[in-house]
Amino acid sequence: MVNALLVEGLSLHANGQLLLNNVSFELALGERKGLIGASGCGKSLTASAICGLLRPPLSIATGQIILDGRNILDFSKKEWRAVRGRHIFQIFQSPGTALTLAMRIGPQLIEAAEIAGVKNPKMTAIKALHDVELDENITEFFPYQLSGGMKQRVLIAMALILRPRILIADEPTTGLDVLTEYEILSSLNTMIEETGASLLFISHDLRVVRNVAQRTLVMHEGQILEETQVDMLMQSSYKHSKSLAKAAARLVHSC
Amino acid sequence: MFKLSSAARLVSAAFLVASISAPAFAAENELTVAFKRDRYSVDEEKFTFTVRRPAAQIVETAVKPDANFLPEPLLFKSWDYVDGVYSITLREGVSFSDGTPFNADTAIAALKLYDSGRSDFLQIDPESFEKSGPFSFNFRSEVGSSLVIENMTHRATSLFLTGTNRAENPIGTGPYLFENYVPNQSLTVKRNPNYWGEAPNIDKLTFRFIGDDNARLLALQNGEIDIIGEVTPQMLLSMPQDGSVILHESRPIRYVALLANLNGAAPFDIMHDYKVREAIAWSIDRETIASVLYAGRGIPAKGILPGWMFNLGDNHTDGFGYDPKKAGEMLDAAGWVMGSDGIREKDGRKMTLRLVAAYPNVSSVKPMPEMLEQMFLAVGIDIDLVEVDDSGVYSSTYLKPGEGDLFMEFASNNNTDPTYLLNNLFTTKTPWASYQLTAPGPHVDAMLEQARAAQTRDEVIEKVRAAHRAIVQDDLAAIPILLVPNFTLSRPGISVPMSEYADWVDFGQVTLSD
Amino acid sequence: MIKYLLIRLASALPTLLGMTIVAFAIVSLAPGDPIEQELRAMGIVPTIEDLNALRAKYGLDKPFIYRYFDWMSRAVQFDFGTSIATGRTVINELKLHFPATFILAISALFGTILISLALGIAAVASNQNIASFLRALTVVLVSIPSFWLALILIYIFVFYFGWARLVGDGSLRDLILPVVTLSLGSGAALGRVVYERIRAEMCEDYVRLAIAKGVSPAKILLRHITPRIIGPLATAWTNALGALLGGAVIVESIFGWPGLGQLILQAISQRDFPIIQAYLVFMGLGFFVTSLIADIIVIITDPQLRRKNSHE
Amino acid sequence: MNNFSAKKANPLQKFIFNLKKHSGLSIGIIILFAFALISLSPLFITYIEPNKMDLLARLSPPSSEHILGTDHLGRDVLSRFVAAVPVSLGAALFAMVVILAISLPWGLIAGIMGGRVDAIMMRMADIIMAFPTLIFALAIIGFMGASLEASIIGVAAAWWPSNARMIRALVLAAKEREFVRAARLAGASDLRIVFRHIMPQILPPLTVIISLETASVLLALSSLSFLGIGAQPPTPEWGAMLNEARPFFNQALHMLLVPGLAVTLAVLGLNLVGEGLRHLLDQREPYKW
Repeated sequence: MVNALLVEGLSLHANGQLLLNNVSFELALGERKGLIGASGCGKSLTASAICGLLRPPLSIATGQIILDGRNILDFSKKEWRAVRGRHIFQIFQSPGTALTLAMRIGPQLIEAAEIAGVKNPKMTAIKALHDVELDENITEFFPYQLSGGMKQRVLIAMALILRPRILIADEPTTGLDVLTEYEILSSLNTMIEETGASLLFISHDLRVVRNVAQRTLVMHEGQILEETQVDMLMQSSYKHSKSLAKAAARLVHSC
Repeated sequence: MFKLSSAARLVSAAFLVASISAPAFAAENELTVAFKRDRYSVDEEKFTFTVRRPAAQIVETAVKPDANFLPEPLLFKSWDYVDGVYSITLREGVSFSDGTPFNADTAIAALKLYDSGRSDFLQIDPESFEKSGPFSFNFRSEVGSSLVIENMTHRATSLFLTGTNRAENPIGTGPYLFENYVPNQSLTVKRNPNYWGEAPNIDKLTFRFIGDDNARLLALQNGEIDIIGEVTPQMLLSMPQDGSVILHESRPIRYVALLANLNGAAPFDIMHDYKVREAIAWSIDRETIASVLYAGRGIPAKGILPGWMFNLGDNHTDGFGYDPKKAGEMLDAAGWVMGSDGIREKDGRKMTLRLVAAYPNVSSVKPMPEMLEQMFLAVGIDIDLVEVDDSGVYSSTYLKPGEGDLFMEFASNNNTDPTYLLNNLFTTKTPWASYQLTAPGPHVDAMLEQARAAQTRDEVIEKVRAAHRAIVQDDLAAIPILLVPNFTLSRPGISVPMSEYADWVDFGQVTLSD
Repeated sequence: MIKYLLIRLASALPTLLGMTIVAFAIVSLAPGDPIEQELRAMGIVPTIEDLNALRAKYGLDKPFIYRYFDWMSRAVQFDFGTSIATGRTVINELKLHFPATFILAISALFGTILISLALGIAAVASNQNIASFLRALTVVLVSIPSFWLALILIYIFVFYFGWARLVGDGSLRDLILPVVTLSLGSGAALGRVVYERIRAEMCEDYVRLAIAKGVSPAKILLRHITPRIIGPLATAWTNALGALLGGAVIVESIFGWPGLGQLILQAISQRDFPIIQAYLVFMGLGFFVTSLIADIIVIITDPQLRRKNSHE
Repeated sequence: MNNFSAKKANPLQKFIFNLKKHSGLSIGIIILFAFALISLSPLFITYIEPNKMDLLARLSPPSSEHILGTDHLGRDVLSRFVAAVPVSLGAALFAMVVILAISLPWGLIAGIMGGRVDAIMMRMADIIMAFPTLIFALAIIGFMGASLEASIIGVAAAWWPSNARMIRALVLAAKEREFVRAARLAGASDLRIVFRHIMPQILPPLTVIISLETASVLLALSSLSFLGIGAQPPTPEWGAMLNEARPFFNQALHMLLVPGLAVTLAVLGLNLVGEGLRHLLDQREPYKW
């Protein structure tokens, strides 16, 4: 298996406080992997660190993130820009605010298509919308005219256009109803299948992770506890892993 | 609009250059004179106000003041006053700049204008004009005044050609012609080629209006203007001493004095006591003030009218020296004893005097108020200093309601009528209602009434002399400080023929030596 | 849009009316008799009857309410009476002085916008050290009083180098120093606003997405951030016009620039009531119009507002 | 495991740490502290009486006798500068107190009552805000006659409406917070909500506003004094000192520099403190691109 991404000994500080402690994991080409943990355990921080989106006072203390054999933490701003979008892309947990409010959907997608360097940006954008089962006339809409689920699908369409080698999805279904959640996840699956990207799927909800990935990382208080099969989590020796699995089971049961 | 006007200026400048370069013309000499305020008004009804300094180059008066401030002939060749009737003989061979001859008809028409104005300054009976020849006529004063000719020396009484628009194109007999006027910015006049009198030295005069005192001085230092017509003591203090700015002065004429509130209600009643007024008069170090301010050109004053004026003489008043000890004793005698904080008090009341500075504005005397404050503090008088840069506020907020103990004024008898100043400032019947509180009382009223009713000039002067002594010595309604010349400043190479009265400084007769 | 404008105008009517009352009252209730002052300054001896006649002529003898309604009924026809000091109509006086102030204020506004954008964007875009320096510079520039700055500029450029004139003739070359004086301070103040605005936007999620997409900084600024901040900035800039008009009073007096500032300072010292009243009303109106323009820009740049207004 | 839970720093250490991080704020505090010290210094140091004239030593440059030189009347510039600290800063602070005394209740009442009361109160504020502030202050001074008191009143009259608007905006934001709503639903009285819930919330941003507004008020007051319609001579006040210095700037630059720098530094101090506080309150950091 070839590594698409290798994270080694990543530690993160803010104001003298250690937030990520020696995080290491790898993601193979075309692999889909979950990253679960309780809220505030450092999942989103890990994602931000990989995408170079940390802002002060957060800073990386030690470790490396290897992409294509190069440590991206050493990258200049320009090199980062070349990597983002086409190599690594992230969709965020807050679709409501992630899209630029003052821009129509069309130009925002076309902008992505231009970055991806496709021949016909407009057609590519429309095709991507179709792929996530959205009508093409929403290119004329502003974000405020769309529902939360539609916005998240626009983000997935954006990922489709960019065709990143690694996609990080950070809680893409948070705050959405179950039906919409299902639609989003299937769009995401479509996207991964079509582009063959590696996926790091971040969630606090094992139930959701199960829909997209077989293996998952378990994070607790800034540390990776283990990497395991999603289905094996119930049998984990870590009590935090177990409680995550139990919470998911209870939710399923109550439905 | 703004761009348009500058474009127009450019075009006219181009034409000017073209017209000059065509014939072999002697270089035009031009002069730019800066004044504080634009007093040129275009309101026809207010035309008595229009002929201020700049416009005075276009229109002339009937008579002008001579060195002794007596009227001397200008457009009037001679005059006579007998039993209430004035007989006038006009100068012949004079014409208005549009060619209209100046004669008895046009002169009468011009003088009659002064009755159609709101303010009947000359007090001529308009029905009394009687033409007695092509260049002579008679008239009466409607109030029986013998001082009508004296009042005609005021530049506000210039004679216009009637029947034209005086606002937009004033036509007079003067040495200059109206050329251009930009309100609040500049007024330009050019030489009248057909002037009846001695031709002026300067071909073109531009009067610039620059409100800010410092900007006027800086502009002169920077070579942007040639002459400053209105000079303040601050400007003289800060004037460079390297010869780059030249000071021109007249004889001392303006007085700086403290008018005392003689009729004020509490708390402004301290000045009722003559001893307090005298103590104040003795506590002013006039020599020091004179040496520091006005470039050392002012002189310690014994009165508010200079001795040379009307041949009044210096000896009818004694003046006050500088003797803080004597001042202190006088205050002690008046019951004002020194308190522990260095301020005198009487019956539990602190000796705090409000000094309102100044008429016409504080910049005309600054920084004298601060200097006086220190001098008064030295004899135990606390000064509440109010500086006013607005003669309207000065008179309506402080003077008229009597809200002050001492009022600093910088003014002069800018008129050849010897009773003019004293009558307006120190009588209970003053037409300037604000000045009720400085009137010493009926005895001074009577003196000035007699002076104005006197039928010979000598008699007038005699009464004025007595009234003046009463005001500045015996009653101390005015505590004199300095007598100051009239100043102008110029760049080097300019000689300005000065006059004691600012309106009579003749900028057309300026000589250029470079 | 037109409907919105009409609503906006109608809702502003009480404010405008209140403004005229305030403008009229401030001046009319002030002490100081312009007539007497004028006569005294001329050395003219009026009788009581003369004074009363002049007061009646300028309507100064009537009660306040009567004078207000009389004044308003003429003011709506742009007749603000006659200047007591000069005898020209007030409208004429304003026309005479307005162009100079207009040019000064507009140039200063232009300078302000340029300086604020330059300082703000440079502070956002450059590296840590330059950014701290620029922000320090901004705070210092904001703190320098304009009149002091003017004097220092005069000292340097008029006296030391002799590059500029002090009392010009109102040509464009004489505009440079006053405009620099006016726009440095307000440009810095607004540079701070620009900086804060962009910074605030840079904390937003949509910027994070744009970065994740790989969009270049210039494009993020132009395409994503600009439409969001242009409305608030337009409001700040037009509000700055008010400050510039206030500052113009000081700067015009120092540089002898023949504008409305000179007119109003002189009018205050001469108690020239009609001028002061009209000046206040015009400043208020000018301010009102500029804030209206700002509102329109805000609506045009905010799709949500634009839609709301076009559908209403 | 324990090493990543925060070590509890004591408050003083934390404050000093914050000051180091916010160098602008600390410089601002140092400047204001220095002005406070200077204004108190006459209690310990004997200065030359600020109004005492030495007419023979007019316009003299800095020397051992007159450390900052003398002015056009031979008064000591240093002692006038020192004597002006409580006057200039005091006037600005007093004006700010007046502004707050009007705008705080105005903004609070308008924000809390809402509806018609709010509309009417804001309309009234708008009327005054329709005039450029300095021009409105000028008009008020024209009404009252030039004096320091008149300029304070003029500035306060022109400045309160915008402050009232800002305070109202703060109140509205605070009112929407969950716990204020909860308190309201729980039947707490308006007065209690104001003092227990709203005031504590708006106080920090209000501090920022006060600091920045005091800076602009100080600038306005010194501008008016400079125009000769604020503090009246011989009162030592920086703007008035600059007004007096103007004619002499070619001969005695020190007369111009001392009060000018004083105003600039004081305004700078206030601005730095205001800006610094704002940054302390808003800890959000922008994304790096």
